[in-house]
Amino acid sequence: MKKNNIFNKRLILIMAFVLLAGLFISGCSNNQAELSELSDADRASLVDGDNSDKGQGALNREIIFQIGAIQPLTGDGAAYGLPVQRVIDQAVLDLNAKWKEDGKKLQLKIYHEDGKCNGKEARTAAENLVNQKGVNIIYGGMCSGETLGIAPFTEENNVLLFSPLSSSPDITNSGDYVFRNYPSDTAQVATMIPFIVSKGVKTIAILSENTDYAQVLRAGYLKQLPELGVKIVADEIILSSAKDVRTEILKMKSAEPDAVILLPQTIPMTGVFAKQLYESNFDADTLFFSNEIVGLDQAVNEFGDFMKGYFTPEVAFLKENNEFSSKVIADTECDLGYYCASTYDGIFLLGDVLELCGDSDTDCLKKEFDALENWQGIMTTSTTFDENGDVAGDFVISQIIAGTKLRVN
Amino acid sequence: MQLLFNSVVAGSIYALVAIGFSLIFQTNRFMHFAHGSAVVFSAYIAFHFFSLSNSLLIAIIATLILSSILGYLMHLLIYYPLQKKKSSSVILLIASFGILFLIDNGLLLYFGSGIKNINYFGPLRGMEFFGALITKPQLIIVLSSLLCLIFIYLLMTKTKLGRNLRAVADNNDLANIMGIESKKYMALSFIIGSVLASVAGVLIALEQTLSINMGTTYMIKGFTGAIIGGVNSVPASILGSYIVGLAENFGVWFLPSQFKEAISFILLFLFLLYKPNGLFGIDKSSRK
Amino acid sequence: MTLLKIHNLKKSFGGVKALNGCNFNIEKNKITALIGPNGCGKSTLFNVINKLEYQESGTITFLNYNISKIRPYLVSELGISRTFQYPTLFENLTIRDHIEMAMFNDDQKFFKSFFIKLFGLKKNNDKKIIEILNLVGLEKPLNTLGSDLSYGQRKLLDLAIAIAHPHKLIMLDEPVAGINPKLRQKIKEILIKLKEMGETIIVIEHDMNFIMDIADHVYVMESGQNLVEGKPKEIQNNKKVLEAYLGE
Amino acid sequence: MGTIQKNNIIETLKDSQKAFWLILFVIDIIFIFLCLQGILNEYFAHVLVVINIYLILSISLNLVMGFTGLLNLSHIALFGVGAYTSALMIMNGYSYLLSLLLAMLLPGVFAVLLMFATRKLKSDYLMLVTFGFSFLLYSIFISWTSLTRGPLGLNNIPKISFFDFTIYSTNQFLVFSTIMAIVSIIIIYNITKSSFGRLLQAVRDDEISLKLLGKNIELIKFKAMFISGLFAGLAGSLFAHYSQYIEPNSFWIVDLIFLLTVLIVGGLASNRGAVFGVIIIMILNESLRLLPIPSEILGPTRQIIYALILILILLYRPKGIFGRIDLK
Repeated sequence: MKKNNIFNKRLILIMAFVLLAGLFISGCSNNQAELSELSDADRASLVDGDNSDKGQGALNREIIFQIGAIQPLTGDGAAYGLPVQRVIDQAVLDLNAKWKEDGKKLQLKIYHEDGKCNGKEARTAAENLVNQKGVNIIYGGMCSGETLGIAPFTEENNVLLFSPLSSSPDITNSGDYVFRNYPSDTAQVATMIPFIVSKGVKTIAILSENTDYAQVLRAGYLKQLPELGVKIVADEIILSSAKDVRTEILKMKSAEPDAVILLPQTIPMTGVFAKQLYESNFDADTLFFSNEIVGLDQAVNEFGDFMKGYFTPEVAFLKENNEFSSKVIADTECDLGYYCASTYDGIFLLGDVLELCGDSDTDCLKKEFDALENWQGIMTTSTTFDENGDVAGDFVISQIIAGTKLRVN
Repeated sequence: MQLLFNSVVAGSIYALVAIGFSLIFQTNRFMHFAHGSAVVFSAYIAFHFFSLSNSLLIAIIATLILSSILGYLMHLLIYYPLQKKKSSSVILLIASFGILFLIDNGLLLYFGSGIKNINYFGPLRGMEFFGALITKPQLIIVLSSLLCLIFIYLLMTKTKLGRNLRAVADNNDLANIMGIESKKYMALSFIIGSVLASVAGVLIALEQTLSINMGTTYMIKGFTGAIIGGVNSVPASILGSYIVGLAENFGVWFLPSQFKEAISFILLFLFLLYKPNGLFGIDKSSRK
Repeated sequence: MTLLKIHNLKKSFGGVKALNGCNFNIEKNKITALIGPNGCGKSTLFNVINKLEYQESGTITFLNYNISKIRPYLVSELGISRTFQYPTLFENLTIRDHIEMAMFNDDQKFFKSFFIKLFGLKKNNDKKIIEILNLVGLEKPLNTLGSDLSYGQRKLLDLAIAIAHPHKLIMLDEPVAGINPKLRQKIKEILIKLKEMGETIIVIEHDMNFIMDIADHVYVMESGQNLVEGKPKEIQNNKKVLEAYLGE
Repeated sequence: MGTIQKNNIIETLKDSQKAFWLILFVIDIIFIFLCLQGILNEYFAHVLVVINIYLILSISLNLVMGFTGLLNLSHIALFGVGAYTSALMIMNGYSYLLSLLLAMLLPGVFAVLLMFATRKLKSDYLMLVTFGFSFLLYSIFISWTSLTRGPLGLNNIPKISFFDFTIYSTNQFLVFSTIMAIVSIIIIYNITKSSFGRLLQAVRDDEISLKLLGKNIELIKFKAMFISGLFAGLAGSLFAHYSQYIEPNSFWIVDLIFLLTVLIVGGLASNRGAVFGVIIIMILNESLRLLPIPSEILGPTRQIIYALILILILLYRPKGIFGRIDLK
């Protein structure tokens, strides 16, 4: 009897496996059927109904555009992914409402996938979105790792990859179907360096978080500052999981720098840096320059009193005190500052381009993206893509005094 | 001098985590990896109750109660059934990974990933103290953790309960034969471990901003401290944690700072190879 | 001709002096018995010879090799095989595996054993295995697992392994402890048969009449030292032995 | 009557290991054929390639952990060493075959060094040391920015090309990786069934009595670790050239847990278990994507479901599906 029941147990398990595999295969195949029928109808309507308002009524059926979104919903990157997800959902709702208002029979459908801030996971998610759900546009790769993980795949299948968040310079040359509406970090360094030099700083210390965004900025400063006669006296790199940086700050303080550049990536790290710098009693005239802090407003009201006198760059084309954008940020509790705006507007930018090209012909989409000339967003001023898909953007520097931001240049 | 003080502060938090880890390791003979998330859980609970009631006392009491319940449930629902089936330490390790996933993602769902920060003390400059800068929360950390360490030490050595706990730790089957109900004491080790983790959690919440994934970092630091000191005895893992604090801070002073994590692990690696029982640990046949 | 010579062996665990300068000469083709009260260092002596534990001082020479400081597996390669008081077998391996591993040592050569398996050149030596099992009187199918054997059968398999392993000396650690009389008699016959086949055997045992029947030479030990040695009959009524054994 | 017939058909399926491998091989070939014909789209090819890569990893870890009883948690770090070595070598112009060779040898040597350092430790402590070793390699991956570009990772890793034939599309890579996986299974299957494999299991069951049979235990352990290191390197190189982008955090805790889960669910000390474990966990992961979960709680809920399933399996089937032994 004993031999038999072990065997039955194993038999049940094998049956379960077959069932699971069946679910897995059937689950996918029905998506495919629905997809193929959509693309030809979609093409027909677009040829004649080319964005004239009511369309010649050739097809009064609504056209549904599909895009996929990949962002880190769990793990370390969740601090970005979850707010971004909320902003995307809000933007899709607003876009669909706007289209309904203008009488256009268009609708945007979005599939979310978890990239876990890891190239391998993002790649599998992208494969699922493109091949199973038939999506031709991927909005995402919020972590640079995700975008770089997806890029080889999207390049091969010429799927459009549009990322509002990842900043690593590697993305610039990772393919011509890759676009991002976040200015690459070199622009930020280029704006800050003349400003730092103008403040007559001779010796400087750099405190940076060991993540892709912060390390790129650090590399920029390390290369360009010595050329302008500014000596780097301390260079401390902090792992993003560290919570206690007092010893590194002590090391910097003992080098008596005229100024400190601090390069945190996330708001928690901004808090750690600012708080512990403040507690280390740097002498009054030391200047503090920070990088474009993700979610500057949130950081200011959270750690404002620790960040007295910080000079922080901001992306220039953020529309000033526009009550609409503050409403959006409030609804979605998006604490990522400029990122909320770029994600929100990215959806609308996609909406405009989709109206022209539909969501299956990525070459047309690519052409439209390149052709964009300072596109006016709702929360961002003008966006134009240069030849390798980056956005030229300049930064404006403001100083934080008594908890509020004052424009400086 | 400031270096020394920084190490002591860091060491005290690691010590709280390390004792919990080594207590659980002794009585249950496996690496309780979800201990880190017990720290994170209690930090978030402290934040939650603090933002509700705005009084630190209520927050602390709530955290202690809830984290001991968490510890007990972890043991009762998952570890004890596994131990009853005599499953090996690898299976228990994977179960602890499973719990780590559960707690981290549960917190992520409930609290979202926004910024949590108990601004209890507001901005304050470091106070001069023998030439070293100390802030009030740091002082509280050191004092309260020393208090806990002494309390635990007394509990373990002086009380009957402590004696039984050590008996179960030393030889589970023998303890059973002598009438000590090992299940109760194993559960107790989880509860005490989790309460210690919650003390660490509250202290971290006071002093720093919270993030979901800091659990693993503290787990690894506590784990290193416990191993270096000697995972078999509680006082040894306390000293081990302070050594980790010292090694990290002094190491960073001399080496480039991004190797901070690597330093503590090179230390762990060397200790495990040449002194697997740790500096003060008693020989628990780690060698064949 | 002495096969194994032990001279002034000392070994202590912490304060306890397990072996306190004992000397033995084991003659070839003889059964030498080793008796003494519990804790007099018998098993420790075996462990030291097998290098499971290393002695503090004293020398052990086997076939004029000095084996005081060598690795355990070299001791057994020289030709000393041993059984255990409580045999621990390979729970998940079959009887055939146990014997084959004892017989051949070429399975350590990775490539050779890999290609033998790959091209199926494995020669079938069941015949030899069955021969040894019959010698020991263990009638069990060759593919029974170690975990499915009773205590008595494990003892017999342990003995079979010791015999199968190419050896010049067999050390038996209480071969008949906890064995029913019928099996005990069978083991006695086996040992006598082995002696006739030219084997040299050292036996540790408490059962006096078992020793008396088969031993050619007897050493009596007490708290790590030689007490007395001689023919079994001389030992039987020796005053000191009775006192050490029965007197307490 | 019916049940008896059913029983003996399935009895042959259960008893003869060959039947399992035959059926698996047939299913595999059908899937590949479907992918190549384009009936199943590239997503399946991708999933199959990932299964192949992790399959090589899991059977090589099973060789050490299941058969030889060494609780080695450093396998994922060796996988990383293989990936980084292969990527860096190719990016500096070496031929693929040379870099593959080194990408296999280096982890093998690391494994042996690790084994040499821990030869005296008992299983629990061996687990701790190998876990420490993994973290050490992870912090080297992330901190040695001059070599591995730290958190930026290495991107644009060229595809595999040897004798002027480049493996371009995912389908081609699928065929290549399947061949590699099948060759690895054959090799490791034969090792475990050979007399050397029997020795490995003896080391797991009772080292002392094996020592007394004149076997050099340490040499056997070194050989076992070296072989498993080789295959970890092979898997690493395949992974690097397939995904063309590697970063430190895909060689750390999350993947370590995945590997351990695969072995425990599949069953230790059985090659069928390791292979079956990878397939079932990968399908579980992918089918979680099909569950209709509202998008805002999508990420965390999937992880919670995965963790719950993992714990349930541990509670009710600790030996795994094909497992024969329970690690002491």
